[in-house]
Amino acid sequence: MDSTGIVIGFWVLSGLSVVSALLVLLARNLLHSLVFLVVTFLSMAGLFITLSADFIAVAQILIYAGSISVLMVFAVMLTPLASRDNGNSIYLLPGLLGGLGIAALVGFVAVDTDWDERTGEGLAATDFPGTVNAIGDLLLGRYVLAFEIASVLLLFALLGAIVLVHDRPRSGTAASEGGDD
Amino acid sequence: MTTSAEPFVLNIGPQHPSTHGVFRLRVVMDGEIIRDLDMIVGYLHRSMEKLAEERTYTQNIPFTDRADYLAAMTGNLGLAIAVERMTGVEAPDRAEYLRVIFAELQRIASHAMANGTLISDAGAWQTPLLYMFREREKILDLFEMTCGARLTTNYMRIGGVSFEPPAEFWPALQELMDEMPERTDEYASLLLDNEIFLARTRNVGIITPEDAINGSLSGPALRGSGVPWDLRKAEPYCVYDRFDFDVPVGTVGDVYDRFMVRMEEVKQSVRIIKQAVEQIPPGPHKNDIPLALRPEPGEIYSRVESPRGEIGFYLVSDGTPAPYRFHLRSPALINLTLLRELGVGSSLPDAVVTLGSIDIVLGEIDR
Amino acid sequence: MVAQALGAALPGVVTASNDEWVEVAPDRVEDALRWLHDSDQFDAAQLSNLTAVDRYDRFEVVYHLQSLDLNHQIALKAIVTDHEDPVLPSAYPVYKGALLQEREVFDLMGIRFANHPDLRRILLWEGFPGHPLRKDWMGMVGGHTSGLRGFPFENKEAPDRIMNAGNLVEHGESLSAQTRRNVEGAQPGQGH
Amino acid sequence: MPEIPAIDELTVTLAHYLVVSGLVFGIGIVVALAKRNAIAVLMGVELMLNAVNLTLLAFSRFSSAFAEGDEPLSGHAFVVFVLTVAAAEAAIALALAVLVYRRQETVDLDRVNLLRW
Amino acid sequence: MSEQPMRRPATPMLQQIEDRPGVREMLLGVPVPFKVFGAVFGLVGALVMAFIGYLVVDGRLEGEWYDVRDLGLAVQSLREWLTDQGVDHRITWIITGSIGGIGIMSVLGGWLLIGSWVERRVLAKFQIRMGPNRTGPFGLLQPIADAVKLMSKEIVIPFGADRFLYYIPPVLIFVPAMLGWAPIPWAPNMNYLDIDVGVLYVIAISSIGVLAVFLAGWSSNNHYSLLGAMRTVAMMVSYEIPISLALLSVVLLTGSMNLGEIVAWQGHYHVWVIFLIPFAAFAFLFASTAEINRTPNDIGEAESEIVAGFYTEYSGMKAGLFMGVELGHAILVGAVMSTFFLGGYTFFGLEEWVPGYLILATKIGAVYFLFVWLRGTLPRFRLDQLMGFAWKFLIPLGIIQAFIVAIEASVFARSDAPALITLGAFGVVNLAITVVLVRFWADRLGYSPAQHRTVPTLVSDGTLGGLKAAQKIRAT
Repeated sequence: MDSTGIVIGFWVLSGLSVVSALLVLLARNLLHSLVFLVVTFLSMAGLFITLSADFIAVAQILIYAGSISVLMVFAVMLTPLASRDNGNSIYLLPGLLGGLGIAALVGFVAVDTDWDERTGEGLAATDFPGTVNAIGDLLLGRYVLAFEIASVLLLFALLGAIVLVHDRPRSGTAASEGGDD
Repeated sequence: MTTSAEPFVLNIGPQHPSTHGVFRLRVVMDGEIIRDLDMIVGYLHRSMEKLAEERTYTQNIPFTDRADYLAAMTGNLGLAIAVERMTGVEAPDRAEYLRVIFAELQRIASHAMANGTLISDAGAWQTPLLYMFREREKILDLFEMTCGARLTTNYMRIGGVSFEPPAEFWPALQELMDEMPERTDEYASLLLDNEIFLARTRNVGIITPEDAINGSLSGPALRGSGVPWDLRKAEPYCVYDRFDFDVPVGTVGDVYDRFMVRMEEVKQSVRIIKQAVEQIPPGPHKNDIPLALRPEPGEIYSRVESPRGEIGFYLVSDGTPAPYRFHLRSPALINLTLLRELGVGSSLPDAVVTLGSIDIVLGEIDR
Repeated sequence: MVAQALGAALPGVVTASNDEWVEVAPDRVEDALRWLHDSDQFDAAQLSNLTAVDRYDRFEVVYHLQSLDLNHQIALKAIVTDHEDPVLPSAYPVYKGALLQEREVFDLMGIRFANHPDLRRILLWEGFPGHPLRKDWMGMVGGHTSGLRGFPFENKEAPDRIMNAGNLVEHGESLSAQTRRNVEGAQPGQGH
Repeated sequence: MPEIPAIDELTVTLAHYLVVSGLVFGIGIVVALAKRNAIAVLMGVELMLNAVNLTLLAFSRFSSAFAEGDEPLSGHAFVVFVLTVAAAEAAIALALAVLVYRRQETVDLDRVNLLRW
Repeated sequence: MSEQPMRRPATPMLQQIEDRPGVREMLLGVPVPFKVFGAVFGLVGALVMAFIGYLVVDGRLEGEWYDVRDLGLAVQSLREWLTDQGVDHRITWIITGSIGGIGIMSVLGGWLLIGSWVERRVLAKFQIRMGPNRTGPFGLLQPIADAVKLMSKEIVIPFGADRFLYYIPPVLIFVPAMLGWAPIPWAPNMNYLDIDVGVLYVIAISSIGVLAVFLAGWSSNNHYSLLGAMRTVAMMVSYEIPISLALLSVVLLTGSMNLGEIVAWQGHYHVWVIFLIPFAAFAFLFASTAEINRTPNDIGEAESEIVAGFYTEYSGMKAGLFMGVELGHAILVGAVMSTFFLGGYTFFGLEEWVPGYLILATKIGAVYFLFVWLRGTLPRFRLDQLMGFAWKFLIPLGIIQAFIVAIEASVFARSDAPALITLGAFGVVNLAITVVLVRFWADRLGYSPAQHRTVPTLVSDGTLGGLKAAQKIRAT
């Protein structure tokens, strides 16, 4: 038994996410498409909430809308005017074909397959009241190895990014050190 | 940190909070770093030197008000002394003392303005500025009660001063002089122990004494970099040789030293004024000079120590009541000689603070 | 004495001199300045002031040098006779302080300084007609002649008439005090 | 074949979420393949990752095909890992984009052809 | 006339200032009806307060809907009553939710208006000025006048601006400033959004504003705006990490990410977290000043360098929105600060008597006054100094602090000693560790406070001169 709010929320948010994802594809300006990408992220977070995954929703907002979009902003600003357009490349047609094919495939499978899915009471049973503790137990219990590996991955990604972008003391990095008067 | 990858041109001013007037800096910036800097002045140019050629020497005194409108007294004093040296007119003794008193009051007011705006450039949101304006207001009130004008005081005249201070001037002056030391201590407690202010001003915009001398700097900008040069002592013009005061000089030559030199000069001015108030003799405040003041054909370069430095007057006379050539050596303009060398390579906030520490007055730069 | 020393050191530089200034040959200004700047005897460390005077047929460029250590001043003059296109070697190689002063002289007086780093107008805008401090500058509407044409308050009979005789009042009782008293008398309730 | 749950009886089933995620995934593929700009390609990848997250969460909520004692919140844990990897991948990819721009003065993937024979 | 001339003000302006009536004269000048109304109002208020005190003492107020100490109870009882009337639960939720939302929104509007007035008046008092005192009593209506003025101004769109992106930021930056208020608990039952991930929610919401700032700067087609946007974005991204670390240590100590539970923990142990983890409190305060562009970290809109930063090109009510958001951010940070570190709505048992939301409002006002005080006093840092402070100082020490707090939390969970003793020991230990660490780290960074105050050397008559004299002086 879904409450009306969840149904309305699903339809609004799914429509919003799909439309803004399309606009990411269609926007001329790269920053416009970045804005639409952020809209997609936020509506995705809303969909997560309709799936009663509050922790994941907030983490989605924090990581995607908060951090990754800002990273992209920096990338756009650090690679100036040459890269402000959002043009299509020669692979447009194969891309369209592949995308449509996969979308159609997934849609067909989703509709065609006879999922044994929770409904009614079973669904109400999985209205996870608070997912934080359970996720914490999982991450530090069953998936602790993956958790550690992920942390190491993050650390090395950080170091790798620094090593990649760090330019030899050019002019202009003079002011970046300092801070101790 | 380099926030943007490609250099771009930034026009600071003519209308900008930190250019102290219609002063324009055209900087080429790479992120936060200034790659090139060009100063554009002249928005306030009134061609005083041309206009002065068709007014008599007395009529030219108001121009010196409008030139350095933050230190009108010293401007008047410079012209008056130049004309007196040219014509041999003498000023009575009381007038000399009054000149010293008002010039030093003007110095206190101007230094208060300069330091306040410097701190405002450093980012303190106007509080120290308005603290320093408190003393400046009192000094301008003294000017007003003496000669009726607060800013463009056409006070120093050839052969004396225009008015005798009224009866209530002296107690007010005494009150101000008595409270000045605690005020300066208040500023010290507000600013000089402030880590942020120190971090912003120390080792920023360093001028070596060699550059300062070779670049014709003068005034606090010269003394801040450690050169003990003060016209009040080098060639005492009024009765400055009768007073006992010191010349503060900085050690490093950075913004903080210029700031501190001004703060110390305020104390020295208070000393001078106290001595002058004690020694001032009775007598006339102005000698009677002929209306048509005709110097012998010749020329003179006479200078006094303005709050910004050496403000000099190069007068050429051809025997008529008007100067044949009237040149005002503007310290504020010439102190900007090293601005480009100071600015290029530094970051934008440092350049702003450095410009504030040089203490420009656009009326004097553009004239 | 500056003249003798300079003439002895650089023969042919000093063209004329009196006890106020030394007049040097316009093409050797830089040498004279450099010698004065380097000499221990005069130690002209600072270019205090640089300006020019228009004498209708020639320009006098005046350098006021000063020595801070020895505390004395030296006035140099360079006469540029070409009134149409005056050119003079720049003092910038010797004195950085000449940067803006020479720009100002070029702007207002029209004297070009050779090998000046950037010789542009500083106070007036590019394309301003003429150089206003020249005596023959006719840039203003309706023409403009320099100098004081007639002196309105002058009394030809008694040229030494006392100036602003009306202002003189007895000591300790200035005009401002009188006026303030009148003002406060006019509006009661003020004053304590 | 079981009919799609009708919309008028106001229920949202697993299929709805899967269709939405499929659409977003397809759009992501198109963006990732068809864009010339490296950063735009990265956007496409992020879209795909989001679609996968949606799928995982939908399954963990709706699907009752769990073994006994199996934790229905495993999907959430997977999503956490996906987010982590996405962050790392974004950092590295954008660093690469900036580096490529510094070297090649362009981020146009068609013109970055160092590996061409 | 004046027999002592020195007591006469020098100018008519000073005369006016001296003749200006003080607060006492103003109060005496209040017309009689107002006086009567005030008296009656105060009397009634005193009676009501006495009655409430009686009820509280009598203990018959627990959980009743008319318990003004906790308006959440009233809403709950209203919800139950509606459900008893057989109203559909969706309608019930909508009604109660809208009541709460309207309450929060109205409180915020009041905050914004009062806050700007308070800021201007307090700054004026700092700066020996009068401040706004013409519009209404004590200038209280000045914010409304400003708002009307801003709304009636023309909205200029700069040439070459990106129209689409130019319109988004004023709204996009306003939304998080409003949403951030949702999980703040005003009283035991009085938080609008009672979620377990409240801390994450706060951080996530605050991280959205970055994009708005950047879009504002980029779409204005102005170099000042771009510089300000880049500065602000770089600083916000850097300073989110110290904020997260500080909040993380609080979460570790209190063992919950629910803001209500954090406040309840502090109320239960009668201790504020700021006493337990002073470094976290300091880091949060400093980093939040950087996060919301307040002095001494307002380099994003540094007036003396880049005119107004990222909203230089905005005019009219758009700029007004930015300014209002700046003020609202300050108040929101005050709320978060007092919720996490200052015990929220609890005040050592006083919340039994005084409504909790009043206590929280008082704390918010105190933190806000601290912000205004800083703004009126401190100069501004430089961008590289701020970055260095964040990356070299706050983040490493924050990580160390978080580790220490984790250890302490586990100890606290296991120890059966009296809680106050354990927590007091934690506070002392943390303070000591913080002091030692800060000194050690400062020495490592090569910063020693003893090096300051170079007073200029005074030169008397003898040694005047130029370069030689300068070298002589420098030698001595």
